[in-house]
Amino acid sequence: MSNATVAALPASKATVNDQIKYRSQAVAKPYFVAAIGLFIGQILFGLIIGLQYFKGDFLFPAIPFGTARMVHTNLLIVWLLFGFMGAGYFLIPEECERELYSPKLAIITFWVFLVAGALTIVGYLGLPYNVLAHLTGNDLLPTMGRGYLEQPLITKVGIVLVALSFLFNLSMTLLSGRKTSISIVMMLGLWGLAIFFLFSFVNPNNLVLDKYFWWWVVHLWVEGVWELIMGAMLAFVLVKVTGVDREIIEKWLYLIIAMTLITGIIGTGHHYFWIGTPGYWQLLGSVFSALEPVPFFMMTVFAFNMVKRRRREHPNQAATLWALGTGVMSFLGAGVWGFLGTLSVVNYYTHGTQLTAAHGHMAFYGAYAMVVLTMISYTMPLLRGREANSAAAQKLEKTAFWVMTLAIVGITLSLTAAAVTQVSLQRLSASPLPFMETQQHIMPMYWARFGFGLCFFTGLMMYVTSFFVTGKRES
Amino acid sequence: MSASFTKSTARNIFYGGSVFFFLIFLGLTVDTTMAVPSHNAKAQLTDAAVRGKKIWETRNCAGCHTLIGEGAFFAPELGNVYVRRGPEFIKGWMKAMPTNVPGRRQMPQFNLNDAQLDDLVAFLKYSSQINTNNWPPNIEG
Amino acid sequence: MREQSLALTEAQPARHVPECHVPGDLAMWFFILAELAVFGVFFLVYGVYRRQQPALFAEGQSHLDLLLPTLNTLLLIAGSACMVAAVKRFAQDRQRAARQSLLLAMVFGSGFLVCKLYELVGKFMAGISLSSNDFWMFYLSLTVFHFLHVVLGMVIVAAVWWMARDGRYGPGRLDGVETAAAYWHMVDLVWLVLFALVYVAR
Amino acid sequence: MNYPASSRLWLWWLWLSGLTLLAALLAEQGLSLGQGALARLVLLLAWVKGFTVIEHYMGLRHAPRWLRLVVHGWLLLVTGLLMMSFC
Repeated sequence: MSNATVAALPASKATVNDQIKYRSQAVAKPYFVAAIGLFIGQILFGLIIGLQYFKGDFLFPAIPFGTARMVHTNLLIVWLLFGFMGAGYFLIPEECERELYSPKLAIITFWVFLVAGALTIVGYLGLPYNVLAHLTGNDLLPTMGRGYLEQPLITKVGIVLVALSFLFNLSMTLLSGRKTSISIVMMLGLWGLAIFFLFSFVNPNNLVLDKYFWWWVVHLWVEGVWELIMGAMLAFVLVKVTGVDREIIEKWLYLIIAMTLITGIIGTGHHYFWIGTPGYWQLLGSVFSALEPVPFFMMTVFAFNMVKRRRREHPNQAATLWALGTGVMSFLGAGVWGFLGTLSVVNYYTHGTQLTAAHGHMAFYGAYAMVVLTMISYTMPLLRGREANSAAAQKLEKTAFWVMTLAIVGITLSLTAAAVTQVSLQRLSASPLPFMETQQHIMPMYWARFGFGLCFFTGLMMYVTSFFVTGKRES
Repeated sequence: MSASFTKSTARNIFYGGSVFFFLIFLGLTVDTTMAVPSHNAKAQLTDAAVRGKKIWETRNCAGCHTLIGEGAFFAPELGNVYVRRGPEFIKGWMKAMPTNVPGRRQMPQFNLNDAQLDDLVAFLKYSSQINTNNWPPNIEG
Repeated sequence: MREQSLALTEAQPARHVPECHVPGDLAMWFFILAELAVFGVFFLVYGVYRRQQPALFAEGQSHLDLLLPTLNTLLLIAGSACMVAAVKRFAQDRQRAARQSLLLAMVFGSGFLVCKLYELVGKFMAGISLSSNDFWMFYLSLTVFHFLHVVLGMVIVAAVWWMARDGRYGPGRLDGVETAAAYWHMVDLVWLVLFALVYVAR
Repeated sequence: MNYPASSRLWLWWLWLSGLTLLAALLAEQGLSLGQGALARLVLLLAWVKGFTVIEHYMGLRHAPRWLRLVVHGWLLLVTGLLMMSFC
């Protein structure tokens, strides 16, 4: 463990990094590196399942679709969590104007989380799922086998412990430091994340209630507390790269997240249309979730406004690009594509089709992947001892931004076309086709989606390469 | 134009609004939890169905299938498969997997015994009895 | 927007020429617009459902008594008038009178809540719930949702009343009161449409 | 901003209360009116009252045009569409 501590803290190196204000912020670095590593893994498994959609027996029976998908979605969650945690360890000391309460605890937490995550993935791939469930105590408290929450019980408990250690560390830092709106919103979001994760331990036998509280994790995460984290991270980067008065950025932050929760909390109802819950959710879910695009739109306008009114030209232009991209893509993915299927009269036909997949891909990338990449783009140069990367590195990073973003647009459009076909043949038609027969008609769209997936992977590789590009920084 | 826009008001609206709407959501949750049994009066959650739910979960069925529209979109909807195909078909299907037809999507062989298959069928019967407000639009799911 | 942050630091000079002025804090206006949007969508969806099932809605409405809601409308309007009076009196630095107006607004608000609660309890006792039928679903979600807004309005007015103890509000320092008043008037405005639509328009 | 004289304030209060009572009376006795006519009349009264509240209680008559447009637009849209739904 001491090796790790030494590796993560540049203080022991010959030169002291003068780009970061507090030495302990350096613990963010391994978190970001791990996040990018897991991101690559997520995309690789995404390519596998993308391929299996049209070449059904690919890698069967070694890696069946269900297993590969589970790895794809779980890696997504875990790398985003690594990103959030890295962001927390960087952002909170800077905002609080003091060193982290315990850098050592942060490094221990990092290794525990990484090893536990890796073991879980190995378990998914190396063992039949029911054997894994049996070995890890699922018989004591059955929690596995539900989307995104497939982790074994011991992993779930581990996640809670890691989250507690992380939150303890940051909260102690915050309590004795300067309290800014950005840091408070960040902490509220992170605490909310941990609290709502506790509902992953709730798994009633009654399928309706099971599904009802499953959404308390999934929806209240991505359309609730995660948006606080996202807003805080975006606001932090905007304060830094635009030099706009913190007071202005913070009041907009409060207003945007207020709108998010006002619409998003009861907006959970858009998942309660058909799962055995009373009919009034069709009314409440439609009304409130119809307004969920509003805060995303405000966030886009906000980001562009702040950049337009910037008071300095920050040399890290790539970070600014990522910040603006987050605004636009989260509005498109979460706002527009979310709205497409959110009204109960439409959702009746689109529920459980590829439209959900289309929305999910663009929203997760546009909101959460991009905000973490924004944070990484801003902080990694600092953590590596320079204000910004060289012009050549930034150029490559910006190209990677466009390749990945356009690829996700391509994936979303392919899946939307797939959804239109699926809904018309399987749901709307007077003589509806069976599921598998409908799938045959969608094959070209799945080919296209896989092609865009390869583009995305190319973009990701360019992004990773940009970290190794050296060159002189333009003055 | 004169207008004030203060951080403290924005903050108060955030805290007040969030608490306000979360309390409403809690109230609705209480109402829903109480209404679920009568809304789903036809759904028989038998012991076999409870055991079947565990089989459904520990075989990661939702990794490929949807159940009442939730899960993965790789394989057919199973919330109403009991009605669409019937119990014997389901059991026969589970035993016949995988088809090993080249290029086609493959479902693993889970090696369930007869009692487990009965439990799984009981669970799928239960799920088909849930009052989904008439979803899906047709039997194909 | 940059001028706005300046506006709050300086006391506004007395103006005689009417000029553009947003009553209260802009943040509150964003909140008000969001609330209006929610209620607006609710009302329009009600309109669509009612058009599809006119008999069901007419039958449900025939069980609604008009006396209490009419009284409630009068109470809310009176409360709104008190809020206007309160702002005006703070502007004239008549602290005592202004705080009395706030108190009176809360009295009217409480009256509304009592009447409404009586009406709702009666409905619950009659076995009506959100799941009874489409009319009662709309009736309960709209009226209970609005009821909770009156409660929130009362909390805001009470907070202003409490903070007004040490003369925080006065000429040129009206933002807090105007913000609370704007919210209260919004709750009133929504009720006027709700009253007409759910109780009277048969 | 200019504040209305006290007498004006109470006049608006009387006006709003009067219209409310009128709507209630119409509903109690207006069975002779056509089916949707009463509903449309009552919604029209609601619009008049709402207009008064927005202009004189909320004080939006001194507000910037965008805010007036949005709030009045909201009221007009909602009452207008609802009146049409009773045709």
